[in-house]
Amino acid sequence: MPMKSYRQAINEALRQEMERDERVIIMGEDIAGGAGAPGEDDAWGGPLGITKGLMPQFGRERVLDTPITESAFIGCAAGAAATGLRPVAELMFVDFMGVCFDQIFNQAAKFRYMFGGKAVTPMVVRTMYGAGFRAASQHSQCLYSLFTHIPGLKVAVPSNAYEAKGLLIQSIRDDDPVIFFEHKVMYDDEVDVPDEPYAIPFGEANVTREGDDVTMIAFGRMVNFANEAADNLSKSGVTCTVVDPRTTSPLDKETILETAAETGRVIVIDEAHPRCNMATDVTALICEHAFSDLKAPVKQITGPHAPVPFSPALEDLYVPSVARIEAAARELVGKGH
Amino acid sequence: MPMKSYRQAINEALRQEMERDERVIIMGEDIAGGAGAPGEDDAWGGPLGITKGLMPQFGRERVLDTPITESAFIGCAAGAAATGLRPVAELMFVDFMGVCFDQIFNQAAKFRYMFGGKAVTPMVVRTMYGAGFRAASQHSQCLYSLFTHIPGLKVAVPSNAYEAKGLLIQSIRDDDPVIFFEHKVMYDDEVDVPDEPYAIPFGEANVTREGDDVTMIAFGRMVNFANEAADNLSKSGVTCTVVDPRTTSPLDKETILETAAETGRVIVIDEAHPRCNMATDVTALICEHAFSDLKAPVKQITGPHAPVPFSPALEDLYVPSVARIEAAARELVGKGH
Amino acid sequence: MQLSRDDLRAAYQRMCVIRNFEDTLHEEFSAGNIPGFVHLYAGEEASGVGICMHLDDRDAIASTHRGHGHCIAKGCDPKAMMLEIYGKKDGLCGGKGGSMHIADLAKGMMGANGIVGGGPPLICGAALSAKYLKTGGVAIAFVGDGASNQGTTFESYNLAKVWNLPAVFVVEDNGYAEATSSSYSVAGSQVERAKGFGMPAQEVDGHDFFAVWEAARQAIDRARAGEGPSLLHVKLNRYYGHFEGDAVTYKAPGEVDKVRAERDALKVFRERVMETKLLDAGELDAIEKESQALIDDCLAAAKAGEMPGEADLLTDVYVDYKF
Amino acid sequence: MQLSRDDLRAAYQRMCVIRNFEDTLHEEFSAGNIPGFVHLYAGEEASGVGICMHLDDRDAIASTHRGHGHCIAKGCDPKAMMLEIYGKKDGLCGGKGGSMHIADLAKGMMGANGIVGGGPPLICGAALSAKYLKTGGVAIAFVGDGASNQGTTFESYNLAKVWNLPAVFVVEDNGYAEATSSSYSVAGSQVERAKGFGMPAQEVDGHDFFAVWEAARQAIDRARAGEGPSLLHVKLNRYYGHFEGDAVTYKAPGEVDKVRAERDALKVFRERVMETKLLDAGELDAIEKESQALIDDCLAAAKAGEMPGEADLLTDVYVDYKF
Ligand SMILES: Cc1ncc(C[n+]2csc(CCOP(=O)(O)OP(=O)(O)O)c2C)c(N)n1
Ligand SMILES: Cc1ncc(C[n+]2csc(CCOP(=O)(O)OP(=O)(O)O)c2C)c(N)n1
Ligand SMILES: [Mg+2]
Ligand SMILES: [Mg+2]
Repeated sequence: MPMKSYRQAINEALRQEMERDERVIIMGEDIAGGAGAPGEDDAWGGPLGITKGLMPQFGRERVLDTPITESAFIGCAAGAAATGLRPVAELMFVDFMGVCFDQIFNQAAKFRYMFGGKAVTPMVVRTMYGAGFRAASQHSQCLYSLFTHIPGLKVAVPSNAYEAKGLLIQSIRDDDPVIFFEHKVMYDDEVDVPDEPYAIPFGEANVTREGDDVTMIAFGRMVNFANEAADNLSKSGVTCTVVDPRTTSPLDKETILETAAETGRVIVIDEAHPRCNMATDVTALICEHAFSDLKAPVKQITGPHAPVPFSPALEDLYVPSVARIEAAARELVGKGH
Repeated sequence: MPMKSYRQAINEALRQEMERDERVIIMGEDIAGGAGAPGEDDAWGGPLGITKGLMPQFGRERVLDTPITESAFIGCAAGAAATGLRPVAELMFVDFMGVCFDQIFNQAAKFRYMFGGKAVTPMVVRTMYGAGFRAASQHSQCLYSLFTHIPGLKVAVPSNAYEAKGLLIQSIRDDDPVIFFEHKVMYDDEVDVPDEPYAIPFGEANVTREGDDVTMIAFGRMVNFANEAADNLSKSGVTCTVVDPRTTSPLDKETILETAAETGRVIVIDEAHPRCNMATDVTALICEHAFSDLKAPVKQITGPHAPVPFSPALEDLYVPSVARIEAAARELVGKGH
Repeated sequence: MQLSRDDLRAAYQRMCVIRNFEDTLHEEFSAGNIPGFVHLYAGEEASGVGICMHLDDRDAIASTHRGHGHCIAKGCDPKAMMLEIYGKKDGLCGGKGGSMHIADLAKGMMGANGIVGGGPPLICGAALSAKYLKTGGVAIAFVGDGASNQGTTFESYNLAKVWNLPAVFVVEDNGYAEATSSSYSVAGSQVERAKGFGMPAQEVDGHDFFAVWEAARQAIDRARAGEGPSLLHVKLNRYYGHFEGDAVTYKAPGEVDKVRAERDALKVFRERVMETKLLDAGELDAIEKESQALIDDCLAAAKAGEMPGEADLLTDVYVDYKF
Repeated sequence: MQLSRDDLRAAYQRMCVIRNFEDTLHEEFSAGNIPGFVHLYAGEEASGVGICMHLDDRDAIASTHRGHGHCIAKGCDPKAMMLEIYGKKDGLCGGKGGSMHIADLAKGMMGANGIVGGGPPLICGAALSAKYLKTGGVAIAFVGDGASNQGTTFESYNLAKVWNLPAVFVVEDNGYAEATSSSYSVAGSQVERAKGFGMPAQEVDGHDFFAVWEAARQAIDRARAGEGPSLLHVKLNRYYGHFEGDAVTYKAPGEVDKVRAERDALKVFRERVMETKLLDAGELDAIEKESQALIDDCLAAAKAGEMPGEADLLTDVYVDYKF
């Protein structure tokens, strides 16, 4: 299978779905770039080149550069989705949700329920999240827990290029509004990705490692950290199961509860701030429904209750590390009966 | 002590703090009402009359009616707070956060950290939350977990008139941005409230009932439901401890962990949607730090993963009930060793 | 294009149905028979009807919290609406939406909206669909004078113009946002604001069905012809409180009575068509009677309708979801 | 009011410092010595300096992601700024903010901002404080042509006018928002938009310090006199990419070179003051040298500065908090 980057995988998913279905359109700020400008058209493909090449292939009718107007164009995507299109809107950084959240959580997410089941709103919001880019407090947040809290939304958090392609294709084919989280430091990371289109169903976790001692449940980029920690630990005889839930909403409770029960020792790893996040969500789930199988307290590893700092020296301390995960695992195997 | 309603207590807290400190100003949509109109001035005092009477006493210089422009006036409050005032802005319903969240979570909440500790932003956002008012999906949400997730914000959720007065006075005197949640169905509920000003410190839980069998941790309106359930249960010999954390951020971890350990049987009650909410937050805390004291799984009682329905028949089924809490407690005392 | 006698009958019928619908809800609310927030459109009928007369099912409208009139004007079934407002199972939204969220997408009615300024972005989307799918449809956003200050509204003006969308923005200016006068809250003017975005705009007397109808015809024809968005500033009055229960002390004594007496949209229409001999008193009386009978029937059905139950609580959250 | 020779020296000095600061960062970024997103103000100096010349510490400004020039113009210490951009402990924000969040409230610099349109609401607040506390201060919001389409910006225009706040909105129109031309993204015109809100507004040549200075004088005097907000539409060019690393292929070949050659703000200033014999070549050369020396010194300090450490990570989140 060919190796492809997270960037290429996302671009390919968009291209293949746009080829498959005329109703799929994409919109966002400079997703092509060069609108109205005298120089090169398709100059950007988004600030990090993710959508590069789509406008030349599909034209400005289907690849719409927007003014800086997130409320209007995200709401536009919602309105277009409710009237026959399948828009994919790019919210450049999820940190910008504060200027457009209403159109996502009160409009798109609630249409179906408020309207008694008569609305279908097949829209996708692609957005960048995560720390490690030296992008400081307003361009480094995770925030997927805020969307996971909202009934009516689905939330995908792909952990590598293979997951990204399959989950984005599912997101576009899905009939409910989906928020698709892309980690900005993973765009160049490559794994094997099939050329043909494929959809990864929502709510079906991927078990990336199997072991007997500790179960690690991680999200997005942290899945790779957990895998690395598990591989290091195995050298010293500690074997771990690593679970990538793939989507935070819906959440694959069965796999999480089964794998938690198998080892009885669980670590939940979430890059986000510690309060009301996915680590608390999964920990609470396990403690309510797999309690009797637990041999030790569930350990949460998250970012701190502080904004993301700019200084590389601070940001490197800020993000959960493979070392922290390993140490927590070693501590856990010692604990309990 | 005189009985006062939640409405009166909030009004009194605002009045007393405005009398004490000239820098305290309040702003919001129709918090006076009648601006530019030919009829009665101070016609509203907010849609539910909470701020009635303040404009006549303090004048339009300190009681500012705003256009419908939440981003501008909430941001205005943040900017005014950073430049010497102590504004209290009313976000009429917390459901409207989607049009102004940026000014709260990226601006006010992050100034101090981003600016290296040089900013002080003493602003309060008063806002209505909660179901039971037949106000439907866009006027009935809880959403305090979203604010609790954000570092830099403090979040108060008063459970009755006494708490409301003391916590609002603390919110106004506090030097950090505070989001103050008022439950819309409690405005007419009365309890004893001292006439003189008093501040209730943040992060110090209130234990409203003490018992040996079950620990109930509840937020806002749900504290009253827990108290009622506890009183009913005591008649049949099941005694409960009820904890009102008062603020979700900061959170009084000590009291929660101690009272959880004392009974070993815990129910967390949160009116909000079930994902990434305060129930998961507190459950995860207990399961990580009081695990060995637990005799049974922590039980979470929350609203469902669905928008709030309009129909009274459905809304009455939607909100967690005293009966559900009692049943959960009875089930829990049967469980475990 | 001219209004036929059938058009006039239809227009009067819709205006009467709206008026009766709202008057009835006003009484019912006062009697304590309706829960929640109810915002009535009485007095503003000529706007919704004058505009929606130009529309059919391929056209979309986004309404506001004050949505009953827009729904009826766009062809929603008043009985299903009444059932919805009573929270009944057979309501237009199964009782889940209520007054503030009535919608009927099949009719191009994209919903009342509990969020002031929530509609304009959605209408950019409906207009984009119409343009992309070449349906010939147009999309109309109704906003109040208060909503005209919301950032989402301005952003939508700009986006609609930048993308040359077949959209019309209708500012229904009843002079108040809750208890606040538009003379206080609206800096500048609606028409000048629209021009700031390069949109054609005009002010219209919202008590005069014929003025609204003609202005709307131009704006909608322009949009259908691919000539882009424009704005109508419709000046009118609301007869009842902001929501039911509002004592309306902020208005001048007699302010509303004077409008009712001198410029009521239904009276103005009735006199005009009689003067011009287009319809006679008998026809008009008959329409009024039918309309009242229809609403009486709706009310009876709404009161008799059954409530939704436990089985309905968690349905309709998603098309499909692995709970 | 007239510009003294000292004023002119100060103005040229600030413009040179900004230019040297940005040129240096451009080289440093290309050399891989600076992390993150860096947006340079080179080419736009006459705007920030021409406006901030009228301000003192009671006056507040809110800047954008392209904030270095505004900071220097408002009196922030370039050395502390450079340290901040390098993420050092002694940076203006302790290394926590970086290029996009430089602020110095003591100097009335309310922060660069990572959110496009984030500043105008904050400036309404600073203006409200000045008005309420009667400091005589004014508040200025800088926004780009792209930010001029954000709802928060329009809302702030309206609120500032409704409350008659001592505010000035400065639209720095460099023709592009990232890779998008303002000819595409901005419907209507900045001046017409302002008039839509009843605000006085004028267009200014942002390459001409004197034109900016004079227009700003009028707007700021108006605000200080209690006559309310107004808007300046400043037309200018950015010399480098949107952010460092941008290849700028969307501009026409030679587009920037032509501006640099014919309308560069520093050259225009230099020629003007020499023509009019206000400053001579010697004085100007000296200022240029000092400025370059200052920036070399800042750079050395920034490179030598120590990084913050573990102990700094969790401080400054709150004034006080019970963790
Ligand atoms: C974002 C938001 N802010 C505030 C409100 C509360 N609210 C509901 S209706 C209303 C007044 C609207 O006035 P206008 O737009 O003139 O419409 P009208 O009621 O006059 O028809 C307000 C402030 C809301 N629903 N949504
Ligand atoms: C709310 C928000 N949307 C988008 C962005 C990404 N972004 C950063 S700068 C920029 C372009 C701003 O253009 P303009 O306002 O003209 O300022 P300029 O860069 O030209 O100085 C964009 C889209 C952002 N930071 N915030
Ligand atoms: Mg109105
Ligand atoms: Mg620009």
